[in-house]
Amino acid sequence: MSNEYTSSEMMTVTAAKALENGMTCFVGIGLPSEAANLARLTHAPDVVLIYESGTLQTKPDVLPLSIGDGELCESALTTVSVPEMFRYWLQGGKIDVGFLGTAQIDRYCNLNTTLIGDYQAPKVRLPGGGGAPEIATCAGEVFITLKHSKRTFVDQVDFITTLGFGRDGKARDGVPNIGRGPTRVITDLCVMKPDPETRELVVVSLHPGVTAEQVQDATGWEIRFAEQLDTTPMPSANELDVLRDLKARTERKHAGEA
Amino acid sequence: MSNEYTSSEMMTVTAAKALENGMTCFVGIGLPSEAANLARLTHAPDVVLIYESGTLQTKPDVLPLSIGDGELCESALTTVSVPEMFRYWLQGGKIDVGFLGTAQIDRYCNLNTTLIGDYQAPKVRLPGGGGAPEIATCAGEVFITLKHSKRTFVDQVDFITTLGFGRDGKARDGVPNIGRGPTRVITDLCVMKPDPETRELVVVSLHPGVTAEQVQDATGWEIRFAEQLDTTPMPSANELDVLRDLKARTERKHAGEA
Amino acid sequence: MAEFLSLHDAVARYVEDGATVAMEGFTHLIPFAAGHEVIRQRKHDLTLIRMTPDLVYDQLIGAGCAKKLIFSWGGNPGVGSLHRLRDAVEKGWPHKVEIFEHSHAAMACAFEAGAAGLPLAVLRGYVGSELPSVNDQIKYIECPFTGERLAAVPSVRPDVSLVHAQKADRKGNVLVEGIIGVQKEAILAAGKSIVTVEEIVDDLEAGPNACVIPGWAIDAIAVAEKGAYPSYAHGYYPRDNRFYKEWDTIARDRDPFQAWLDENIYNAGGQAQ
Amino acid sequence: MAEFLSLHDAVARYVEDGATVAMEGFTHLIPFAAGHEVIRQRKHDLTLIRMTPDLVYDQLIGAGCAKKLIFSWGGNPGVGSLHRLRDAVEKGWPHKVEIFEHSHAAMACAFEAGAAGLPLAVLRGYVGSELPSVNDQIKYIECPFTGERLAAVPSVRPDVSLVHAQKADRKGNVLVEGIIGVQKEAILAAGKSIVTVEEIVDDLEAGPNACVIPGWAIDAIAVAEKGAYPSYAHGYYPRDNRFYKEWDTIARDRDPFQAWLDENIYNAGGQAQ
Repeated sequence: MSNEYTSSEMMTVTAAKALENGMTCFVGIGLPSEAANLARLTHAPDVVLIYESGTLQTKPDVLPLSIGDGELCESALTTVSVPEMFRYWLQGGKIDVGFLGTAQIDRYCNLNTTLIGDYQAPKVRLPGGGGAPEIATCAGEVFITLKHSKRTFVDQVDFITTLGFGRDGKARDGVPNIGRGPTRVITDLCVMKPDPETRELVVVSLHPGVTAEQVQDATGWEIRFAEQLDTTPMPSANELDVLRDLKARTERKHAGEA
Repeated sequence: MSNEYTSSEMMTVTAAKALENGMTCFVGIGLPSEAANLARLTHAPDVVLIYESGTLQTKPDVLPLSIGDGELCESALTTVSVPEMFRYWLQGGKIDVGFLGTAQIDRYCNLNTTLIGDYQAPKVRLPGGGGAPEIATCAGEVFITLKHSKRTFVDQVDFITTLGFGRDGKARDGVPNIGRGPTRVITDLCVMKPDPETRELVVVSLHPGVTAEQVQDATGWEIRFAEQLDTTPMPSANELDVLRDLKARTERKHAGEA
Repeated sequence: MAEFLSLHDAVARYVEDGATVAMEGFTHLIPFAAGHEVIRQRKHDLTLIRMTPDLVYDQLIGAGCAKKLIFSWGGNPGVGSLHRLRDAVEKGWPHKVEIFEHSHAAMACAFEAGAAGLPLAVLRGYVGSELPSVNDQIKYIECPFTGERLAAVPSVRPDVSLVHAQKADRKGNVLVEGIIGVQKEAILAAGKSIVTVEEIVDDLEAGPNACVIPGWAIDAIAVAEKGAYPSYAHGYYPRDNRFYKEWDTIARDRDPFQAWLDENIYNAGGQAQ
Repeated sequence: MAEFLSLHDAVARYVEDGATVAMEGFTHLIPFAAGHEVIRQRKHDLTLIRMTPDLVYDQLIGAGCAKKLIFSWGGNPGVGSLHRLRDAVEKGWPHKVEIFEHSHAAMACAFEAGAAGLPLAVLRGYVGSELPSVNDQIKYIECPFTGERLAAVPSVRPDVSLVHAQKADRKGNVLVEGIIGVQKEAILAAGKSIVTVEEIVDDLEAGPNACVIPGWAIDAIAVAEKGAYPSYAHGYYPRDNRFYKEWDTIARDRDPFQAWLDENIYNAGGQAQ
């Protein structure tokens, strides 16, 4: 068993630990999917994974490349139509946590997956909102995971695709029937949570070996650190083994298909 | 083979003939169901029968007692949820003809299945609207079948549960996305159609042996007769045989269940 | 997460006096055993919601459990009247029941909207009908794109829903098969839900798009064999059409109805006859 | 009533230049063969609707078929960008494409509302998102019961929808199984519909509540073996994830994309590679 791990592995394991056994989780593709399946294969065997393709309570053996790989349906309890998924299961309030990635995030946890630049004349056109805008408002709470860099952690997102707490941190105040919003952000450097009052992101734990300076250097605004700044627990050997197995199975599967 | 038939049989056979092969028909329980299934077993093998219980394209071997007998599901192409039935199939405009019975009907084909007397203090409480209010407005057209009597054919229905053409015959005028409404009414005495201008019911054919006086005596208003008053074709021996077989099978089935 | 309870305990825990209750099952899978348990526990002042009250609500209304009824077709299918419902509405026996009357389309959409977490359902409905004049729960919205006037009704959001299904697995996942009505919607729209099932199995053996409701979306599961009788359970037993016809005689007058209640509910164990 | 046609004839008859077209299939059962036929017949000025444009619309847009795009997530799933879509939006090549951008929830509800014959869909959506500031198709209604402000979007009502399914029977009834997406809604919402299938069978062998679309609700059925490739058909063949990755290279620049189009569409027979 190895004690060494990459910062990506640290991020995935930490994101996985955020999920508690028995939670219902609406899973975004990519990093969130990797973390959610790792949780299911380690400490949270009864976590319920739901993908927007309509697959309810799915248990894929390998990570899906798309949100609707066959594996998701074959291992699901049942598969419903996409309108039903968004109407009954998400908007209907059956989701404890939405797990999202993003291209840009700002200090108030607003997410941009739409574009860089101006909407009418974009510098870079990104894929768009997909399920995220309503996952972020209808799920009980939201976890976000992405790699830390000045390109992704920006002072002001170019476009609010998906609401965190708005440009002023107050956009959820007084809105009826809205979820709590982002409650933690997990990167390859640290874990952040919104300040309970101002909703501004605060670093609450640094991953082992990471300095506050490194986090500040990778963040596009002057980021706050909690007074009691923890060190994120290291991945266990078992967590790393399970993650590596999962990724290896996934690689083999996706490379082998023709 | 017999040349004799009852007035009920005459009504059912005539109602059945109104359905053309290939039509999609949203079927009310009771007389409409009997007529629609007779059509399917005689001249219209590909008539598509749809019941509000969600059974699409059903081919029951015996007549259902309720709108959701097991027979309907077992012989259906597929069975959908009741919200889907009303939203996608009826409101979505997939139904050519709605086939309805009623407790009361007036000269403008308005139907009352709600109550006799006053709503707040009813003399007789009837079952209510069920699927009829929207069948009558969303289906392409509506056929109505019921027994002819002064109790059922009234000058003014006590309550408009289901729209024919309104108290003045003009209630469909200018309404967007509405079906043509009732196009024929079939009783044990005659066939009626709404006047193309005024929408008032006009007797267009008398069943063999029935006089205009008999129809007037069984109608609660001064009913109009077409200038060219036809005689309804008699049931064929085959139609009567098929109908009697169907009813006998149905009797045996329903009596035998415990 | 669904808890396996006895029907007695499930009803005792989740059905409160004064609650808004939906018992669904469109002709098929009507939750008679659950309804009888509600009568047996003498729950009262209930607001009862059901598209087709059927015999089960005739029994609840006759037994005095109901304060209000929200419905869209209140007959004995293929037979005639629900005499206990009529006696309550026409003569106030055993007490007056306030009714909120809809069309099937509106009720179906209201269940759908309830499951979808919306406060209202929108439909092209009630055109020319006089129902809106006697039910102030029917309102209108204007489409902001076309200007069309569309009917709106409040979504159905019961405090508790009771439905019957064919089977549950050991994790509490439930399969509903055949005429599925608004059962899924009733469960998802409700604050709490009780599902009675014919049996508990190891494997639901359901197709990929079957109507399966996950255990974590259900509060209590109770085994009730023949729990839908005299309605039916597709794959288990047929509808007892004969009993539906006999009910016309039983329920027509108050005394035989009372005798039936005593014999079949109050003095009967815990399982529907 | 569904007519059995060749894919060529179905597209020639029902897909008109300038039409509003939905090709659906959520990751699964994407109608690639049908899309390729539309390109081959050089249809143009189309308004293309699809929740996830995916490779199929990247190809149509790159080939110059599209005038407008209505969508909610325009990436190559798990891989990255749709380069042809980006080239059209960012640089106007081969010509400018106007985009109307939604969330998945809104698009799903808009398909549902289209199937339901309504002019609008109502949802609790877009709260705090800036999408409504760039898409004037997003409006609001007020709930007449609660006063809550809810988002409204126009329903999807395409002139023609194209979907792929596993199989049809000889009467033209179609079974869709697995991830069913918004296929049923796309068909029912459309003025005309074309369904490509893997095969025609005697018996669909479908469960009682399977997603079966009756032949009379479909206009044309065309057999297209591997018609969803490189996406997949549950029970027939898997998704070619490798091709999805390769597409990133093929589509990144205009010349290799043109070469791919020539080889695989214009100079290829009638069946998707």
